[in-house]
Amino acid sequence: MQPGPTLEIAIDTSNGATILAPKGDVDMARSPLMRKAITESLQKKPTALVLDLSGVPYMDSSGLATMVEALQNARKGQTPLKLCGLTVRVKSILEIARLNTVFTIFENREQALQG
Amino acid sequence: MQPGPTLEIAIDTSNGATILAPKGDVDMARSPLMRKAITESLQKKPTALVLDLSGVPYMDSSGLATMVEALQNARKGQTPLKLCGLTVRVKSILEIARLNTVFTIFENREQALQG
Amino acid sequence: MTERFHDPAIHLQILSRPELLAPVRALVNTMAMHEGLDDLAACHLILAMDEALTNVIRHGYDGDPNGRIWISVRALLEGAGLQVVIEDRARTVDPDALQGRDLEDIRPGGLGMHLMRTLVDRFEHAPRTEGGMRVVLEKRATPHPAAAAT
Amino acid sequence: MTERFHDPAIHLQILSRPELLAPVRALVNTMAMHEGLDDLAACHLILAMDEALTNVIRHGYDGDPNGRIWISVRALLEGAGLQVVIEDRARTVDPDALQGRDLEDIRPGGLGMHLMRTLVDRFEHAPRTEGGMRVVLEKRATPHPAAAAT
Ligand SMILES: Nc1ncnc2c1ncn2[C@@H]1O[C@H](COP(=O)(O)OP(=O)(O)O)[C@@H](O)[C@H]1O
Ligand SMILES: Nc1ncnc2c1ncn2[C@@H]1O[C@H](COP(=O)(O)OP(=O)(O)O)[C@@H](O)[C@H]1O
Repeated sequence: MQPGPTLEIAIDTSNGATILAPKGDVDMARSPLMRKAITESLQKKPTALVLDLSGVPYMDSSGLATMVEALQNARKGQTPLKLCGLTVRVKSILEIARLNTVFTIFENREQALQG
Repeated sequence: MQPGPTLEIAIDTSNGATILAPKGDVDMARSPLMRKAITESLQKKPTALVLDLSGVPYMDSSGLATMVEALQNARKGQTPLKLCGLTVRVKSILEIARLNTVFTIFENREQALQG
Repeated sequence: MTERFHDPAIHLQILSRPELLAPVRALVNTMAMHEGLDDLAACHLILAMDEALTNVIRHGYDGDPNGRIWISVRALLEGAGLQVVIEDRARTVDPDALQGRDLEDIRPGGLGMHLMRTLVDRFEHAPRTEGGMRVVLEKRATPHPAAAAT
Repeated sequence: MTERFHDPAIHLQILSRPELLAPVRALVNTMAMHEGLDDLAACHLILAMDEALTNVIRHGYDGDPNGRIWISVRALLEGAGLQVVIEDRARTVDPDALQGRDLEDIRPGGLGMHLMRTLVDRFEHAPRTEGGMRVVLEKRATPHPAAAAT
């Protein structure tokens, strides 16, 4: 009866690209839900996958691991993976994990779709 | 060494009226700070005292008590007391305490200053 | 009664200090949203809890900052909702004597008892056999469900 | 050591469940801001705590949802800051064996140990004499103050 962890993820498309916009903390309880959404999106072979993180106030190493795995799988399928909309906290977390140079990061969704 | 409770309260004036805009939860730890700011403002005999509560996500009965006391003191000094910018949660709390009809409530600061 | 609840997922012990109300509200608010309460229902539960804690700090422990308060939080088994139990070793009082005031009588203070009774689906206030008081608060996602007995 | 700290203002006991990480983060984040940490410092403390708890849940209790974890939170006496102590009765491990991986080696996972060491001003990981492990995390408002000894 206990409702499980939920992570609302808005899915949009634009010119063949898929944009995933999770809303909420991405932690050990919620990262499997983000992982599932990313895997399903990559299987559909979009022209690009954009993770819009403007609705993510916090992320822990399980969220980072999910994004690193996403990057590796995207590369295998030759799908560009782009991040955008990083909150101050998430930006800082990526920097401390030294992952800020590993990902392609844009200010906002529009720039990610163009870049 | 332990920093005490703080409640940031922005103070503005407009045509002789004073506007107090606290930022944060007004609970047992913080309501004495709001009480102090209100008392000091009323002593200066403004043409009206506006409490802009748009930065208050939550208030408990000590905050409500502070506002009821403010209303009584304002009436004694014939200073109109006006509330505005109530968040959904604070509006609901005022209703449950049946204080929503006791106070003069406006949508926003501009309407409070005109009304 | 026990079979109506999950294990208490969280037990807290706090000192009787007003500055600890905000952190405890943040914890219970997050659990409440996770357990399916909507924003206002979560707000009403944490307000009822806040009023109970404020009374323990102010009236029970008379402002002593080193009193202990125990809070346990668990999910309700039937349908979405949360139970919060607050216990202290402060003054033992007769719950019937704590009626709170009539709301028509507009004056500062004396709102806490009324709010607690109004805000949650179950409110109990009782002396503990070990001394002190116990307050039980329950809030359901859909208030007062008819299916409570199933 | 005790004279360096205020009483633990809050003791928590939680079950080893991922869905309890968010409520505990909300509590400690609120306390951290109250104790004078800025937004990023508070974020870094709760991330370090989150990583420690995640390791206890995943590696210590091997995913058993009924393991117990104790968390105590207290203010630092000298200057603004917070101490969080996490204890479990799970697997006892040699802290020296938990080095984490080199960050240059980009792959999913293995970041937790590195993050904990980087994010706080004091990080200790030690077996408890009663069994299980203890993690101590401290974060100051002004990191590494020279006046720590006064
Ligand atoms: N835990 C308690 N211990 C002793 N007395 C209490 C306790 N809780 C409430 N009371 C008494 O009940 C009265 C009504 O409480 P309440 O409605 O919360 O209003 P307030 O606290 O603003 O006076 C209090 O004034 C106090 O005398
Ligand atoms: N509390 C613990 N109990 C047992 N083993 C642990 C514990 N914490 C960490 N470890 C071990 O240390 C390794 C490194 O931990 P960490 O850097 O957090 O990465 P990850 O958990 O992603 O593998 C883990 O894979 C695990 O083998």
